[in-house]
Amino acid sequence: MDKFFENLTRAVAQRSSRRSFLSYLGKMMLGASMLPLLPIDRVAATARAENKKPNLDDDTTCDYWKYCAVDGFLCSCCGGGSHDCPPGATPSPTSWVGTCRHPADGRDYIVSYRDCCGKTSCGRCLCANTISEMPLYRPQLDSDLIWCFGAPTMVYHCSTAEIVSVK
Amino acid sequence: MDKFFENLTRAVAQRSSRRSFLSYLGKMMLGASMLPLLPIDRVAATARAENKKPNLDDDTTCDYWKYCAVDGFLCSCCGGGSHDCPPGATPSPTSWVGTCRHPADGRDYIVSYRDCCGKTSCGRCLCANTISEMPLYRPQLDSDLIWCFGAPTMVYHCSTAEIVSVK
Amino acid sequence: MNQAARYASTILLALILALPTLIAPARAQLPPDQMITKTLPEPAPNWVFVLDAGFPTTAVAKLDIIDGSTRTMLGQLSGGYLSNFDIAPDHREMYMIDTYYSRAWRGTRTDVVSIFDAKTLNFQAEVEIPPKRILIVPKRDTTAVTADGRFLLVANMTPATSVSVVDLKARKFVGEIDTPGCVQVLAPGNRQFSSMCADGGILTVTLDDNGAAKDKKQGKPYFDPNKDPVFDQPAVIGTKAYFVSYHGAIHVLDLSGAEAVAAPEWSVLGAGDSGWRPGGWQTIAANEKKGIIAVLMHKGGEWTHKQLGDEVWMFDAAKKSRLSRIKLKTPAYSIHLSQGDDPIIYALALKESQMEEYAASDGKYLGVVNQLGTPFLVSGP
Amino acid sequence: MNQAARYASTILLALILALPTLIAPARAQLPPDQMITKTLPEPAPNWVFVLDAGFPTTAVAKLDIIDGSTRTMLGQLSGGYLSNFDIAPDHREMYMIDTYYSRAWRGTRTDVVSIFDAKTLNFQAEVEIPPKRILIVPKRDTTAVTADGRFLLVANMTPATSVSVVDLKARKFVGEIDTPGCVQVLAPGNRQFSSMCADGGILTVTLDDNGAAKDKKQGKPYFDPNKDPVFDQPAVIGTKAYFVSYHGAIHVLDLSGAEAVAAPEWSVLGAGDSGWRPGGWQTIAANEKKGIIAVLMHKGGEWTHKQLGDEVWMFDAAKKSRLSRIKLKTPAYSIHLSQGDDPIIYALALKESQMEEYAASDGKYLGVVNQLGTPFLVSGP
Repeated sequence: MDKFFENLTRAVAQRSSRRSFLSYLGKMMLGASMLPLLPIDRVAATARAENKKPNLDDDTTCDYWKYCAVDGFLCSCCGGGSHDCPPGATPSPTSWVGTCRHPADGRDYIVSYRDCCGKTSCGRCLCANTISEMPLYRPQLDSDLIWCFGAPTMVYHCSTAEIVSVK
Repeated sequence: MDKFFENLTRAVAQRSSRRSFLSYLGKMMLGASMLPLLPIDRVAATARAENKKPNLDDDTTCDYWKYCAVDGFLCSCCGGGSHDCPPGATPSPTSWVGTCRHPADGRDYIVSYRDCCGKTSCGRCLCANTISEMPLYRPQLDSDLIWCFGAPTMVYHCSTAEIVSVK
Repeated sequence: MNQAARYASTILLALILALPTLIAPARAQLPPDQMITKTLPEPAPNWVFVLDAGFPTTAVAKLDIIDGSTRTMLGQLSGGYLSNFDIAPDHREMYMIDTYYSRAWRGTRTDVVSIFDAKTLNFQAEVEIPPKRILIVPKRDTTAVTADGRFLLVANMTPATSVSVVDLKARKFVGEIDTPGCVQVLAPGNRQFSSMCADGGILTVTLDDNGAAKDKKQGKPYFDPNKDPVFDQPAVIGTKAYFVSYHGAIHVLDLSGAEAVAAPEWSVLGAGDSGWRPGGWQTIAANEKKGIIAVLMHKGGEWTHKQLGDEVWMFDAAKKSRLSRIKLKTPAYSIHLSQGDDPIIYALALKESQMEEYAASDGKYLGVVNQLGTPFLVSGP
Repeated sequence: MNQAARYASTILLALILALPTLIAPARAQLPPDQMITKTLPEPAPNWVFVLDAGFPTTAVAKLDIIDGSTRTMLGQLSGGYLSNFDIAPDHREMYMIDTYYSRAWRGTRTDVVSIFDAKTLNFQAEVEIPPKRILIVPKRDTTAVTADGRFLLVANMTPATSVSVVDLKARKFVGEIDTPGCVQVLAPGNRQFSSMCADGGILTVTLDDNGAAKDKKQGKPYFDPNKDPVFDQPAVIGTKAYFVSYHGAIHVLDLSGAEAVAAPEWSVLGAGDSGWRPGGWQTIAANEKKGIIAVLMHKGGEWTHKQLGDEVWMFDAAKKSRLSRIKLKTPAYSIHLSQGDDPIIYALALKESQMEEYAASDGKYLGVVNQLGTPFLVSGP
């Protein structure tokens, strides 16, 4: 399986060198919900327990429900939205992930924390929610990394939280 | 006289492009004290009136006597001294000037505020003393300029205050 | 499944975009988000541009585009070392005038005009200019765009003073014009610019259609820098430049002709105003339509010209009389007036990293935009 | 004399260096200052290196060199985007491992190792490496120098993981070694390095004399990241790496062999310590000579692993027993122990931009160094 991981990440690295990388992603047919989600499953269980009174209304605050594992400057405060990049910034095709419980419908959603890249740090609304966050040897759960792999530049601008699916 | 000014500054600009600029300065035979010092004379007169209780002991504070017109990060807090650059920084051959009264001997000294250049901002001990400071159309008295003309790079690190002569 | 497989599967997940067609909802639930990059509408009169110098480093400047009516951040532009900002008069493009070193603090210096689409904020092109632009704590008039949007002018200092001319239509540097003893660029017309000279005079340079100097006229001193220097950041509205001096004199210069023409000077200080002075960074703002001038004021002695302002004093420009004194919640370093019919006063509180807004008409506090880094300059479309 | 002449004369003055022989004192007075650039002595045991990430921009990192005995700033190194720092074992050179973009935030990415003379802090040379280094909020072990000072290792992530090898003697990049599923570089020996793997194992790579991989051995998991992950910034002293986990387990690994060897794990929590956890950024420090370990502790629940520490708990490494609890004046994010006989605890208070010092022996507060920007990492010579 190491080889598989290696091949995958190599492929990303190679595509990253081309501007057409983003268009490739539309063709990716990865059935995410069918994949076993460990260790995220396990992590999320704890995350739920710790997640205190998230809000449903204000996506410019750190306790907005989708932001349970966000780490960085909120794009909502930078001209973007909770899942939109500010003008001129590029959504990263790669991200770290978390699981947040919606306080109204009670469901757990897989949330993709995608950085907007290609501009210097927005500098507004810094959040450092660490629920389910893991060290660097588990990079997919490490929010301290610059998650701009595959974007035109590795310069970090702000962070978004995008619902991928219900769990 | 405009031509003279132009030639002088052009000469500086040309020399600046060579690393040997600093060595040239040693050969400059400008009798500063013999030149009429207007408008600095006039400015200094006011400066003296405004200068409140300078200290003689601590060159890491903004009210140290030589710093009456300093504007920037004190090199004394960055590994340098009141008239020394921190390791690895280059003294600028150019500077802005001020006149500070020594609180003990009562004399007025011409002080050359020379930036240390070639490193990013030190970031410590920011002082913004504005006595005798003039707008940009009087550049020699404008401390907001990056005074690294003639240094290897125009990147500002910190500021010093060097006694040039008694007035 | 072993650890490596789990690791691989989660990496896969990390690479997934929200593709609603692929992830069909099994039951009623929130749909997947569709990530987009936003774009901007046409600039409104109450938009405001705030330049964050990025202190203490100043290696990477940032321009905040803010809707002053709603006090929301609309977007940002990135810049370089002590960059300056301009916008095309037709609002189609924005410009950052930048200095970069190949290794941030060492290596080769490159000065460029970076051109951005004003709707998408996408970087469009760069025009390299001589690596001579004035490097200073950001000042508005170190660059300017001519009224017709054709030329962008960049003030240089090496310390010899000159102006680089960029043809924005052709997107190329076209030449350098010497301006000995005079600095900055005020460009109220299409084929001319003005610079401020050490003696208190104004140099007017007339350009030909290729951006070369056709004529230079240095007007007599308009004020005496030895007695009462004017701040070097006038409010420039249309063809008029509104200067205020260290001691509160107002000098209005009409820059439309081949030589600047001064209106009679007057003072912002009346009887009983003793001890008050203008001060800060951008100390004066004007709205020509409404005929009003705003000056940032504080109480202080000689050489307190950079002290933060506690109040904004509003004046009727024609009557030369004060309309009101507006107390600021937070002392400000720079002010600006929007150019609409109901102007807003924008006041940058540098240390608090914020911009406060007040109604120019009655001084009412309207609100604040915070977390703006080290905001030095404020301007409008 | 006209204005221009005055202007010219003052510009002349502005160009004058202090040349005592030219400006002969007419009467008793202070002599002109002689401006020099300082140099540094040999690093002392209580010197401390603080990496300022330059938040929020992070485009220009800064390394502060501080004498911990006197709490004075000795000098600084400049860096680039999220740079890391290392020092040669013989203290003759210092290294910043940098990323630069040709236009700060756009253009071409270049990764380099910048080499500085440790006495003058002058930039000496750069070695270009593949533009793949891990870009992350600074972490100590994203780079390492081998014990003999020959090779500098740079951990990469694209997100594929590998390690770039720089020959410091030849001053050139010699190759890249794949480390699939494993990241970071711990380099206690001369011809090997260790990386931490996703499953809790350690990959040991043995190098030949040219810096190429001769052997790779991935040890069995030493801990279970799913149950209790260890922080990824161990204290590495000599050939030993001291790890602490989210829940307070101490894992000491000897990295000197071809495969890592673990000592029995133990916990920093005793009876009555319930609710306390390690947390922050650099959460553990060690002094091997004195046989002591320091752990940054706070009271908090699950996933509070980045909460600032209110206390430093000192342990006898051999006895696995607590020596003392030291209350910090200001909660800290990162800690370090000096390696001398009377170790100092250095504690970075990130939000306050300062470093506090305490005696490891009795917890006595020694003083503070302030105005350090956004200090994330602390290390010693």
